[in-house]
Amino acid sequence: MKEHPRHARPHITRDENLIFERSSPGKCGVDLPTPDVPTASAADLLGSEFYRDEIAGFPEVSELEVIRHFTRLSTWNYSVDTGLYPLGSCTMKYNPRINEVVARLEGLATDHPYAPTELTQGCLRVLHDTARCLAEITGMDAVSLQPAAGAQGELSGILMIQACLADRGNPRKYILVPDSAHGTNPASVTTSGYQVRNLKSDSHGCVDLGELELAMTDEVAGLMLTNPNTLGIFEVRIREICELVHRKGGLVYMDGANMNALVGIARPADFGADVMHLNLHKTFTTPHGGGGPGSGPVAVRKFLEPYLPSPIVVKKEDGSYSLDYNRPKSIGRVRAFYGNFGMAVRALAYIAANGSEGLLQTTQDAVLNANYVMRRLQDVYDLPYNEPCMHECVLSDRRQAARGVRTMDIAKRLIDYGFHPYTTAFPLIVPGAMMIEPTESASKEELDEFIEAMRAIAEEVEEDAEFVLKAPYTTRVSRLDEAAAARKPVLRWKP
Amino acid sequence: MKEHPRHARPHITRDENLIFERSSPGKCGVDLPTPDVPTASAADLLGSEFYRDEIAGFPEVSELEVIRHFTRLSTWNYSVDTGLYPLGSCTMKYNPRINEVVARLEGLATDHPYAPTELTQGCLRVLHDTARCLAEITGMDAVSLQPAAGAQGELSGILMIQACLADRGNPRKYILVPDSAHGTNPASVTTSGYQVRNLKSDSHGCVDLGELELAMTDEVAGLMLTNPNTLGIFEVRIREICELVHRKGGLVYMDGANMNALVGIARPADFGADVMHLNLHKTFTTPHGGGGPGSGPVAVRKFLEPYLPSPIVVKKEDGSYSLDYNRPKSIGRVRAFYGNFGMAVRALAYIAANGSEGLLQTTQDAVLNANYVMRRLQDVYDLPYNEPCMHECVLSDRRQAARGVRTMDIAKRLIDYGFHPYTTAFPLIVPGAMMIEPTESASKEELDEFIEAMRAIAEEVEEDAEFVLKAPYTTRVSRLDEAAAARKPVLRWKP
Amino acid sequence: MRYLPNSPRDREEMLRALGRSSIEELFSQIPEEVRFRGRMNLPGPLSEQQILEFFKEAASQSTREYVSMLGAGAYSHFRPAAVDALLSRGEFFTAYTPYQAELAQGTLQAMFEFQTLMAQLTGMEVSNASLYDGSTATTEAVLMALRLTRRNRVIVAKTLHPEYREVMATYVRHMGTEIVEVPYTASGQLEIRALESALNNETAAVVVQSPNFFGTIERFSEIAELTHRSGALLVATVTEPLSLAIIKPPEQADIVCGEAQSFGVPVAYGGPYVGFLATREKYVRQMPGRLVGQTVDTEGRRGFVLTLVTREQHIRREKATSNICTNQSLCALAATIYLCLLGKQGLKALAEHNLAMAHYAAQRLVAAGASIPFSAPCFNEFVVRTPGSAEEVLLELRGEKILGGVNLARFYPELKDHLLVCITETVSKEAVDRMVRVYEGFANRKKAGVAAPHPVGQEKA
Amino acid sequence: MRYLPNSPRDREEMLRALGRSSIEELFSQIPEEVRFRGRMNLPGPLSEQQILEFFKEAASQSTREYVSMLGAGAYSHFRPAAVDALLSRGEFFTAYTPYQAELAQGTLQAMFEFQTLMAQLTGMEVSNASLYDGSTATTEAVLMALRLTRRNRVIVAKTLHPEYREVMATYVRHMGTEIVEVPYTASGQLEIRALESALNNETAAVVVQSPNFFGTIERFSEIAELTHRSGALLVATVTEPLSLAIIKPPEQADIVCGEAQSFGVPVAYGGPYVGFLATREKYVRQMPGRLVGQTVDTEGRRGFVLTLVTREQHIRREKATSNICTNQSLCALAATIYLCLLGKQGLKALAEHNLAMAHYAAQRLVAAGASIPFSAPCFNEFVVRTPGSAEEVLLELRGEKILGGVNLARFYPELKDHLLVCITETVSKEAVDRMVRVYEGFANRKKAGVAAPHPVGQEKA
Ligand SMILES: Cc1ncc(COP(=O)(O)O)c(C=O)c1O
Ligand SMILES: Cc1ncc(COP(=O)(O)O)c(C=O)c1O
Repeated sequence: MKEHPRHARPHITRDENLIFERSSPGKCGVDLPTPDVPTASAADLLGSEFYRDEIAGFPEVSELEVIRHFTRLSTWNYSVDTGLYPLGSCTMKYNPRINEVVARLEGLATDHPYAPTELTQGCLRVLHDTARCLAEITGMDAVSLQPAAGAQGELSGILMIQACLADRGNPRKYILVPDSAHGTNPASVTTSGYQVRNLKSDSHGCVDLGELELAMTDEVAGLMLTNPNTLGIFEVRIREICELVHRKGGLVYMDGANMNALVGIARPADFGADVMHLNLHKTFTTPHGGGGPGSGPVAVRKFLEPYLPSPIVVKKEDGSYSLDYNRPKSIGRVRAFYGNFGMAVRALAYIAANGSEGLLQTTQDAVLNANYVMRRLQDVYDLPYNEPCMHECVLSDRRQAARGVRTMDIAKRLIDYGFHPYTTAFPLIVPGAMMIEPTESASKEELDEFIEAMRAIAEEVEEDAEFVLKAPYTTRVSRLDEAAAARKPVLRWKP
Repeated sequence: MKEHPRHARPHITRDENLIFERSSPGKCGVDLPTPDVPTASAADLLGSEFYRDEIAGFPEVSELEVIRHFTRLSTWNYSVDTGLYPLGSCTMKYNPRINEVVARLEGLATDHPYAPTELTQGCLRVLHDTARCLAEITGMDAVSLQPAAGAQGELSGILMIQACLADRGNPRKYILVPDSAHGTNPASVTTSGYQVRNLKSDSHGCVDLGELELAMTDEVAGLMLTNPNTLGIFEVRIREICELVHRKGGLVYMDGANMNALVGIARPADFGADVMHLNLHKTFTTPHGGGGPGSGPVAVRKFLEPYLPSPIVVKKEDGSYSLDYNRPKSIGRVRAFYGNFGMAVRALAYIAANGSEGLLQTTQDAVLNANYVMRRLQDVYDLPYNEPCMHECVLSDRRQAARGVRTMDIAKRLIDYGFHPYTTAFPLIVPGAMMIEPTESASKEELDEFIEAMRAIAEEVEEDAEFVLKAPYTTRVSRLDEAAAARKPVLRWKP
Repeated sequence: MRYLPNSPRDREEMLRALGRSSIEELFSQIPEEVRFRGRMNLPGPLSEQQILEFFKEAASQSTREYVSMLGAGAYSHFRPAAVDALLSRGEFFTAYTPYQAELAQGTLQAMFEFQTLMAQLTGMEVSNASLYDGSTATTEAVLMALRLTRRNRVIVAKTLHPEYREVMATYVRHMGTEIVEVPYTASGQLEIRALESALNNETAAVVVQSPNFFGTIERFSEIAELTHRSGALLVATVTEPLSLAIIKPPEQADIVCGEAQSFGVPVAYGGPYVGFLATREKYVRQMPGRLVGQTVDTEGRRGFVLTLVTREQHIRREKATSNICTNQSLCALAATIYLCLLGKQGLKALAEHNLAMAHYAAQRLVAAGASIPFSAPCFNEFVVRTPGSAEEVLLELRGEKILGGVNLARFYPELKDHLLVCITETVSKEAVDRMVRVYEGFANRKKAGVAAPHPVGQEKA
Repeated sequence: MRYLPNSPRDREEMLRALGRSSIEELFSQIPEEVRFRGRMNLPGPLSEQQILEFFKEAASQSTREYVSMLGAGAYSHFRPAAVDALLSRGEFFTAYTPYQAELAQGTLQAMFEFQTLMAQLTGMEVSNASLYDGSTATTEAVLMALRLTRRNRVIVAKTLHPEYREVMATYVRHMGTEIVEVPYTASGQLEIRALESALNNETAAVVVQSPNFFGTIERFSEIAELTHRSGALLVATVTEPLSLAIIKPPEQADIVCGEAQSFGVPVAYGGPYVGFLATREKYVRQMPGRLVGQTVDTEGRRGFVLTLVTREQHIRREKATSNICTNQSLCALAATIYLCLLGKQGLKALAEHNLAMAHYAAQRLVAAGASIPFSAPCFNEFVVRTPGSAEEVLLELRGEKILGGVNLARFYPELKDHLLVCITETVSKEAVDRMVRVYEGFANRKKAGVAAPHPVGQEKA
């Protein structure tokens, strides 16, 4: 094994079995008071038909063991708090600590969704203000915070297009999705009942207007577009694209996952998008939580407002807030209650911390960082689309693949240098993609370290490709066998 | 390097320089609002005589970098949350999470010490109740929570002895301190103005009554005793010892650092101690914090109450609480305000969580664990005093020393097995001491792993002593040169 | 700006390295006509202190001084301090979805434990790693049943949470799926005869919640038998999974899904929560959502990875089993920590506590002159018929700082003057007794034929 | 009991391994006459929920609804959320003193940074890693000066925090150390002439606080010159170290010590806080408390260790420079995090904010008819003479939910009707204006010769 890279050193961690393997009968991590009411036994109250005596296999451990268990587990995770997390399309930016504090305030964290609205004005105000801010940022007219994540925002948006076109007479059959799109785009289209028509990108990685012209028939309900697209490239002909779709009676859905490139710079409503979602867990600093909870608000132009999921928060003339359920054209509910409220609290705190100037500076830093990385790596890694990038850049493993080293191998070796890998899974139009999104939360210092690591790995590939193929070397488990996991799935512990 | 031991595996950590080395001009981790009052410039208000323009060398970093800096640093620490921490005499037990919550409640965490007592009844009540509980546990009559840690409790206690004996006519000159005592004992005696007279232990590691009889002259103010002593052995002749000291006109100070062995089992006041301190950061679960804050309440019998540090919290007839400053015989203040209040909150929460039964069970578990370790290791490590132990046991490196491996080397090797070492520094009466205090917070499972590790190291010493001498192998820094650090001290960063 | 780690000097150096003279140049490809040149009308910039003040003010306009007897899919349970202490570790809450397994063993192992715990609780063989919430989990279960049976008709108990039914309707509308609702009986349970006659060989799924929206426990044996006899799948929804600690799980079902918010996730005005979906092993390849599986590394050490990813959108795109990507991982972690803390004994004791409290409250209410319309056993939630107008009872309870329940007329017009009351361990006996006194007042006035006095200083709800 | 990780079965197995049949046997060596066989009269056992309820009740009997203008050695400053988030990492708060350096590099590097920051702030060469609090730090500085000079006489400014003077008296009483107090002038500063005449060649130390207890800033040049001329050491105490961001540090002093609570440590009814002690390199071997030093590992990598431990009790025992062992490490860590967050610019801006607010308040008070007795410049704290009885002013302010200051008569009988008022960034302009209106009322009534009305529902302080 080669010497450890400069910025990362292994250190002891405690091993830890599954919690079930720590269990021992009679232990418990809580003590409960005996209820101060006359109690009949549960077995009697429920009767033998319903009464369950025990949950077989359930763990029995003390509070301390729970603390140790999850503390130990946590130390095997990489996180934004640990270092640069340049996962393309994921916008892994800093999650401010004050957000966590305000989201946990008694009142905000404890109000019940069915408490009388007169008594929950604080929560309603947060929902209302957050929606208003997002409308301002996107240029849209109305926002629903109900969708639980980006994919659900997509579904809601497509369902609104469907409802609107149905009202206009014909919901049509297809949605166009560029071949560079994120996987949720086609999946959401299917879920909505539309069929996907793939749209091939042009040689700049952008929408091919000619193709679009051809594809945009009167069976097509609209275009689902990501801008900047998943290559990090701004669709410079966006106005024309939207106009074309509109002219053909379609609507434009914009996947707003990449809004970190646009906040304060360009507003989707201004360039023709009709409906879009935002990922509060990307652009607006709500923590990703190891895979959620997120929040995927949908924003729409005025004419789509009647179709928003129900209910919506309204501000009454007297300045108070309430919930409007009387929305006959609404697509209905996409989930219970009003959305991932706790994420709205955090997003609003983030927006307010920055103000307009702060958000603009943030976007500028994000774009500057991505361009810096792209330009400083393009001599050692292939740059398939040599365009100025926005918030992220996409390189490829073309040169290294010649030596048998693929994007995933380089990613794994990056781990040994102390960095989380970039995104390897897409965009599909770039074989062996290396999708790098530093976000504004990377300092130049950290980027230089990252660039240095990437360059060092490129050298390693030249010198000893075999070595790179077996990375990582410095983690408590070495490369894991994903194929074996899928072949004979073990999805739970058994005694 | 040998294979990694079973319970510990190294994993990548990010390196991190000093915060000063991360600094770059113009960055800042806070944004402050401009004051909404008409402002004169600070330079004008203060004048050039007083005005400071900048703090040279001060860091300039963003909030994110602060989070990353200290998160990374933290991952290089071992802690109770990570695993067994069997440091003898330190009582590294579990720090309950609810304690941290209640200590941070607005009101408790924010009241000012000079706010009117009518308005701070909550804080006063916590101080009062904590003191009352500690009196109940020790059997003493009165308690002051003012001392900031054990050592200051010792000093306060000795000063009370001095004041009391002075009132009786002669403060006397010496305090007897057994040779097994913790370092703070003699140091506190000196600080109080007394001189230390060392008392040799007998062959059982206990106070030698004959020696005591001889030493306890009329120049001696009293005996400073730890029970169980630092070998973990209960002074079985404690009654006689105290009676002897009393008969000779002296008083008995008890170092209560080892109360984790006695709570619910024996009360110092009942066996003759006149004054003692407690370490809330040992016995009563306030977190050790990497070296404090602690809290070292002093508890006294009735006749010493007038000498307690001033002020004390009193409960008035109407049930309200106030501070009594009118204490003419008090030794005075030992620190500003009323002590480490936040630690009292935590200790009270711990006591209330357990109740009498819980505390007794806790003591029993602590003693059971220590005996279990002692008995399962005594065949491979020397047991200098083969007595039943209380909450800790003391082994020695005698057998391993023959191969050139000392207690500190074994301790360092233990790190590679994923455990924090035991205490190596004392008691001085055991050369090469290995002082092991598992506390009640070790499960049998974890103790078995620890015992297995200790036994494995004993084998390693036999097979390859050289190898053990260079441990640890799995930490991000290998053994550090303490001698060099002391020779030419570098105590701060310089540009 | 305090969150940004680049200094002005850093920015200059980077621009220089890019051969650019201003940051504007980096945006020059964007056509001017779509550039936004204004100042966004947003709050801020605010200092941290100001942010705290703003949200403290908002938090004060809340029901935090009230005792809540509201349930209906969102349950107030005490959250042990250890839950938040562990969730707040940056390694957990600031990590991404565990795509790079070697750097995410913490999240992965915890999710594997979550899957195991949910399988144990529900009596199913496998569970996924979370879905958005109970409503979408139920909907996904239905979609899964449609795929598995290739049928297009769903029978739903009217006692399934009304908002869950709405969500399901939104998702299936475009498919022309027929949804048939089955009414409830006087016991507050599913009307078995109605189910029987509704079932046919077009039916893909029968969806039954238990404890149902009225808090009553359903009899699954007969339901399952009928369902399976017609070749449909039985979907059991659970909104109060604490019940599973003392109530037999619907093992006869094919899919058990629902909401796990009760397990250490705050009520938080409706979200984020944590949906779950558990099923039989044979259906695993039609499951929606992420799955964590056990595997080995190159040296044979146990480790965990995301698995069966070919079901998912990032691989299968338009053919995926669901469009879900980001799920509710941190909430699932909260549930995992919570369940480990309570464990076998604690969860049972807590469930018994809830049952005892709710039972006590129901008994006292009856004694006070209210009536309990449904006769089947309940867990911690039950329906009460108010002695007098439900609105007025609620209003007077509000005067007592009690949120006295959900007015069922909102969802079931036929249940005018019925409240859905939930009593968990966060409601003290003293509060129950105070509630009962209000009912007594109404009952007495009703007997005496007097109208309720209008509570002072309270407007009508 | 939820904290205990051993199950009944574990206990049995361990007893069996020990050849014991009951746990009682493990205590058999303890003579029966000293065994406690009773049940301790203690609260509990309480569930976590009950503990929370108990302390919430206590917390409600507090001044949390009040604006505090109290300082006097304990300062209310806003604490950025990052401070507690980082302190709450178990690796920090549940670790012991870093005796095993290889497993404690986190704590050690942070302490090294603390030492550096305090040295930079105070203008000294070295700082230790914390002491209990400002009062004991000042006392330890005096003890250090006594050792260094081998003299036994200390001159103390009367404007040193009164409780610090009390602590010093407690510690030196037995040594027969003469303590001479030097009065203050009409400017609120040390009376230099009195110092001059008090100084002699027996004097070990001169102790001066700045900003002093009245909030006024001391002139150190002359004090230092006089002090050093007589061979004594100058000890400068700082209780509000935020002042050092815009006020020149007492570089002329030999020891700068005090309290760093202002830096991210909560007011918490007086503790835990964090004492500090900085000095010149040449005195380092007489310093009390822990020191962290830089060193290298066997492969030359930088690392940190506790160093110069031969000064300390665990090595030197009765000859140690202090008896201190456990210090205030976590509070020092809080200060380190806080100072890194604010940094060079933030700390300065905050100090300027405090200065501006206090200056504004003082000006407005004068305009309202109060007087400011001391003429020297202040930082965020100043003395005001109340127009009427100080008790009554405070009481009326309490009616406004304002804690209006510390009544100085308590410590300085000559300063009847004088309040020590502290205005930090936690006090809004609105609150200051409200305070001023109360003063105006008193001033007007005084002019008109009317007594203050007794505020309703308030007893006298
Ligand atoms: C471009 C793009 N679109 C959509 C999504 C889906 O968002 P979510 O994961 O919140 O459902 C993502 C992120 O995963 C994305 O990167
Ligand atoms: C036996 C004994 N006495 C006294 C002390 C001193 O207590 P503290 O560190 O709280 O000053 C300790 C702990 O360090 C100890 O173990």
